[in-house]
Amino acid sequence: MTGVAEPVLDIRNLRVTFTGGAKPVNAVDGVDLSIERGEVVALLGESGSGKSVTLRSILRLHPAKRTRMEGAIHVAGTNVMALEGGALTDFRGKGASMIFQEPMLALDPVYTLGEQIIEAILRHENISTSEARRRALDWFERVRIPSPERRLDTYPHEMSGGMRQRAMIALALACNPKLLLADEPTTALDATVQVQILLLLRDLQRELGLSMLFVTHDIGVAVEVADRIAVMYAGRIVEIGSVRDVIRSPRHPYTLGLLSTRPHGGRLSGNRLPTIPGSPPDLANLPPGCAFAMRCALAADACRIAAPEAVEVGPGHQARCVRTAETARPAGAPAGVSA
Amino acid sequence: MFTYAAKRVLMTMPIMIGVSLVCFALVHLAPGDPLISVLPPDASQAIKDQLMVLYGFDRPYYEQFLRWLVRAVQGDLGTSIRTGRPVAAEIFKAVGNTLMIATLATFIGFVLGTFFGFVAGYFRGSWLDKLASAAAVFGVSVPHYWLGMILVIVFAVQLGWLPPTGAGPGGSEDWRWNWVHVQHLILPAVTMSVIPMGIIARTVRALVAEILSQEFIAGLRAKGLPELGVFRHVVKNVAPTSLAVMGIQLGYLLGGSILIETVFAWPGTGLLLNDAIFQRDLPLLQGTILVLALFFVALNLVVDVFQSALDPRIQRA
Amino acid sequence: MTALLEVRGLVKNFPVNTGVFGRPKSFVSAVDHLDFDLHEGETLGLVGESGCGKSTTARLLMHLVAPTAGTIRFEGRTVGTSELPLKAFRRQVQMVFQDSYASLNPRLTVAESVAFGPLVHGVSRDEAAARANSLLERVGLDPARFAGRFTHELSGGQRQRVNIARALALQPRVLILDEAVSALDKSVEAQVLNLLLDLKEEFHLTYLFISHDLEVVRFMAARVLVMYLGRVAELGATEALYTGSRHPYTTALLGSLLSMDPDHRAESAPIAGDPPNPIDPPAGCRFHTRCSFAEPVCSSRVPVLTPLGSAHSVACHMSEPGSGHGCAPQRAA
Amino acid sequence: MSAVPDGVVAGVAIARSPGYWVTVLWRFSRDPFAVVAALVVLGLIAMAVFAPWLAPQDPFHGMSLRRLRPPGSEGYPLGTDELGRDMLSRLIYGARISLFMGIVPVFAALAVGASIGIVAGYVGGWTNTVLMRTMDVFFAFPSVLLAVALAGALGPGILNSMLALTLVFVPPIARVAESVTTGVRTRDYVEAAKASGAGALIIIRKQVLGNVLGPIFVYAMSLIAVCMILASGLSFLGLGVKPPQPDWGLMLNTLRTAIYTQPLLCALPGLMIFITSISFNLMTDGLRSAMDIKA
Repeated sequence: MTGVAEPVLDIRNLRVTFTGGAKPVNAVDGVDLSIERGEVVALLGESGSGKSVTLRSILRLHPAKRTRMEGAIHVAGTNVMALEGGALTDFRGKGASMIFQEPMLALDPVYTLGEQIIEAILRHENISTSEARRRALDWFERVRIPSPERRLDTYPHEMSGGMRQRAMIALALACNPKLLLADEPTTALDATVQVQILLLLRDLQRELGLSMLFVTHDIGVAVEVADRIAVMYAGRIVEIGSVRDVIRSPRHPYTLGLLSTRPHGGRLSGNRLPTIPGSPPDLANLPPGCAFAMRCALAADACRIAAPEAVEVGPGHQARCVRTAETARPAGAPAGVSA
Repeated sequence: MFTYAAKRVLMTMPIMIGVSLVCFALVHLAPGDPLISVLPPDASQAIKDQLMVLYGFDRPYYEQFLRWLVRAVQGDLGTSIRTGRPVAAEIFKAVGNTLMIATLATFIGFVLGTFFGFVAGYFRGSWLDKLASAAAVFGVSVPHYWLGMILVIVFAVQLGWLPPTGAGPGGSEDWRWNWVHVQHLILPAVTMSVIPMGIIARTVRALVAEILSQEFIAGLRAKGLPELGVFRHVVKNVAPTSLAVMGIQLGYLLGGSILIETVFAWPGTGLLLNDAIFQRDLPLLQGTILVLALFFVALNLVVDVFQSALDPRIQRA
Repeated sequence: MTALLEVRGLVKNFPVNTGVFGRPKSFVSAVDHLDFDLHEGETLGLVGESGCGKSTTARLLMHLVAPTAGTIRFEGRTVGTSELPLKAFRRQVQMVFQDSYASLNPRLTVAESVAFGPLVHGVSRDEAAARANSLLERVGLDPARFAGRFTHELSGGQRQRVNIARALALQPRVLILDEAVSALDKSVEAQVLNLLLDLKEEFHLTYLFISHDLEVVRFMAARVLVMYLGRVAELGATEALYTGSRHPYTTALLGSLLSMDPDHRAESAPIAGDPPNPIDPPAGCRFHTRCSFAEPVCSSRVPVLTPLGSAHSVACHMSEPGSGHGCAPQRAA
Repeated sequence: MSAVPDGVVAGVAIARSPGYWVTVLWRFSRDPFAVVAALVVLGLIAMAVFAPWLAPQDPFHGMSLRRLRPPGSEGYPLGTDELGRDMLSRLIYGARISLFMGIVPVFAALAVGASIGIVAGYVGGWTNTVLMRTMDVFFAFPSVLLAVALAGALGPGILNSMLALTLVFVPPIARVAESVTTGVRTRDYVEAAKASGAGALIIIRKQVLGNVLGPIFVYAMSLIAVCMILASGLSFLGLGVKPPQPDWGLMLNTLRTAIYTQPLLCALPGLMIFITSISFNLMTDGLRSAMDIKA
């Protein structure tokens, strides 16, 4: 036993390149991230920012032939990049497991939910089928599925969206994984159902002391579940810090922009939303410097030459920006955003 | 489930009636005198008229059709002009013979086809895919009657391993399940199997590739299933459609056996059809086509109901 | 304000599950007795969860699906009759679809898609092309670069701009925006919302803004109509409704909004369960199965849309005088 | 994809992207199997067209003294048939009727079937039910059976068997056309076109056809191989081409008696049918994957 607790997840300089197309696509471009035991980190970003790719890398779900992965990933001491064959499949579902965005697509349509959960349990535990079924039923009760006994024998398409996602959560937790990965688990759900699932995840997380990496594009969702938020843009984490720091005093111009473009509250007549101009860069054709520079009002020459290093802007709060001095509050209106 | 089957049966009724109508009309498309094959060229008009009345050819078409239909429903397909025997009995015997090679051919085709299909779908883009796909393209491209001839040349004429034609000693009248007879099955069945092999291989390849690209495959891997476990799921997803294709292929072989049976002189429905056409034996022609088409319709129905029972996604209300 | 578009008693049932003899056994009750007015120059928000009939309403208004019952009047003339033939109506009312990719023909260039409407209405080829180019310019797409492109070469935001240009090509007075920004990233969504505000001013447009996102509706709309399982739950001026909702469903929907404040996270879910299946919806008030105030009357009688003030009405037994619900006000003497 | 300037509209120089079919052709050209197959098909068609110039001898003139010479005989590189006619010349001339009978019925069926299917798919409702249930009746016959039955009923001959084959291929093409059209009809862009006030004919012409003709055409192309095999099969049975016309299927039939004496000779006409049908199949496969732009 060492004094310092080992992080549950430790990612060092992860790079993921998809080589299947005409040009290699740099989906993840040097990500460092660690999650402590019992901690929830939200990976926040828009489509194409590399957040889901990062998440799937942890289970090595990308097709090996068309993907180049570099860097180091450790989950509770296990070197994930070195796992092969049976060791890799042992790790998946047990070391780390995953909740998908669309349970309708992520569950096999021709097997019942019970069969799919029992299959996962039997894969990792040496117990009888009836024991596994009891365990599955127990998980159905814990994710608060009404009449769980009956629901175990239904097919995915026979359930409503919220119930399917609960079943997906039961499946992911069935083998007591050390790390839970969630890929936009509430995006496909209605607002009234989304809250229920978020609360369920938070309760289970507290109860079981889960460590969780939660990918989302919705800041509100991230605020609701996370201890820390990591903001991704064009394959890099541009800002990371506690929820309070990132939401109340964002220091990267992209985070600032993202927070202010959200319509909230009513609109006074004639008001327009602040926007980030332009659109995200082409991942097959990234500029040499900061990928956000071409949309950034604060961009200087230095931004376009080399990718900025992470700057410590507070305790545990970092931003990959050379102009963090300018983004510090209380400078009135948030900078880096054109109205 | 039962409602679904009942609904399907009901939906099939108009098709069956349409099929009967087509079978009936088909024969009346035929130019020339329907009695040409039984009458001597110098037959008197009186005899001609007498026979016309006997076979019912003198009545209006709709009446002929209705009479024919009513009798067909009762299992009476008329009398063969050429042999004078009941058409139903002739067809019954021939259907049995055709069913024998068609079933064997479908089985061989299904086994090989699913194998090639899975290999090609799993290793899409690799040389294994190219090889398996080549086998599939061969299956759907080769003129099977020609392939039959080639096989006869190689295995019967050159190597002398298998008999070239026929159904063995005593023909189909004296069929036994022994090697002397069974070896007559091999060449026709293998020849016939290339078409279902090709079609099933192509279908399975496309299905496997499509299923492997779905998100739930990532879901299965994420929960730690090894490739063999994932494969089991792929099989269960592919099964309903590929079994349905197999069933329909059996129907195609039954109806399309004429070319193979001609090459191998196999005494099945195809040979019967061939005789009926060239001897202008209209009742026999009509009856054979009707039985084969209705068989195909019924088979489609069974396949459909079976598929819906197998696939939980299909609404069975 | 005059009502530009009046919707009265709109009903749409989709048959499902035909029986043995082809008779439908059950219906999806997608829209059930919908009444509302759209006033000239306003933005009316239409909110609700999946399956509440928002998109069906949009398609009914455009007559893309035939209503089971009900009438739609434009400037007092009944649509689809000799008073106002469909083609003339569709020149006045246009629609932007949610799926920006599926709503553009993959075989046509951007300019061809935009020019299609004017050509159909007899505008000359040159005039239509010129109109397409100027609209593309107006929605922020340089025609020199974009007019000759195909759908798959554009980003989601660019495609939705093309769809907006296409809808404007007939110079309509009303635009139905069916989840027009829902599929876009937040930063792009803001750009498109601003564009919609600018266009409304410039072309004096009236919007029916359909969305599941309450924040966006609050930003865009002056009045909001809340739908639940095909029926109107509540209708009112945006701020009045957002701050003083009277229907338990509206309250629950607003309560499901995430706080954005790390110190005030959600404590409990405002309502449990998923929206019920619109096939065979609950009898009486369709919300009673999820409502914590439900009483026997709620499951037996359909609540009437009751006016509460000048511009606020609600379909709830608790607000309907003499409805028999314990919380209902007494009937006025 | 490079943008090429494509003129000026309303004072704006428009950069136009290469169209769909240009892209398809470019993708097709990168598939070696498909390109080789397409070249073989072109070669066969050229052979049929230029048969009189290519054939070394008269395909109808036979010498009973030189019957059934094996391939490689002097003056007869591919031997002679059962009536002593030059095989090479007959195979070259055979391409004319064989290709004609393999291709023309499919195109005739394409015209009829696509019209039926597109109308049924776009109009829907009762029109669809009546048209498609009628097609189902013909679909209830296995294709070989229907072709043989029709050809048998109509009597042997090129015209009759082509008519029979056309009738065989109308229902499957109509079915594919109907399902593709139904799929396109419910797409949002067709709804948008309706919402702009366009009538059915304009929508079919401008919005639907461009998206359905491609898949229907590719499906019809894939039927050419089937039609080749069926047409030759009919001739092989004696229901198609009548002697002494040179046709591969008929040659296969008449040479059957020589199976024991000259097996190689008998195999030649079938080989031609095989080469033609596999080339059409590979070409169609290539075209289909070239049109699947998403991949």
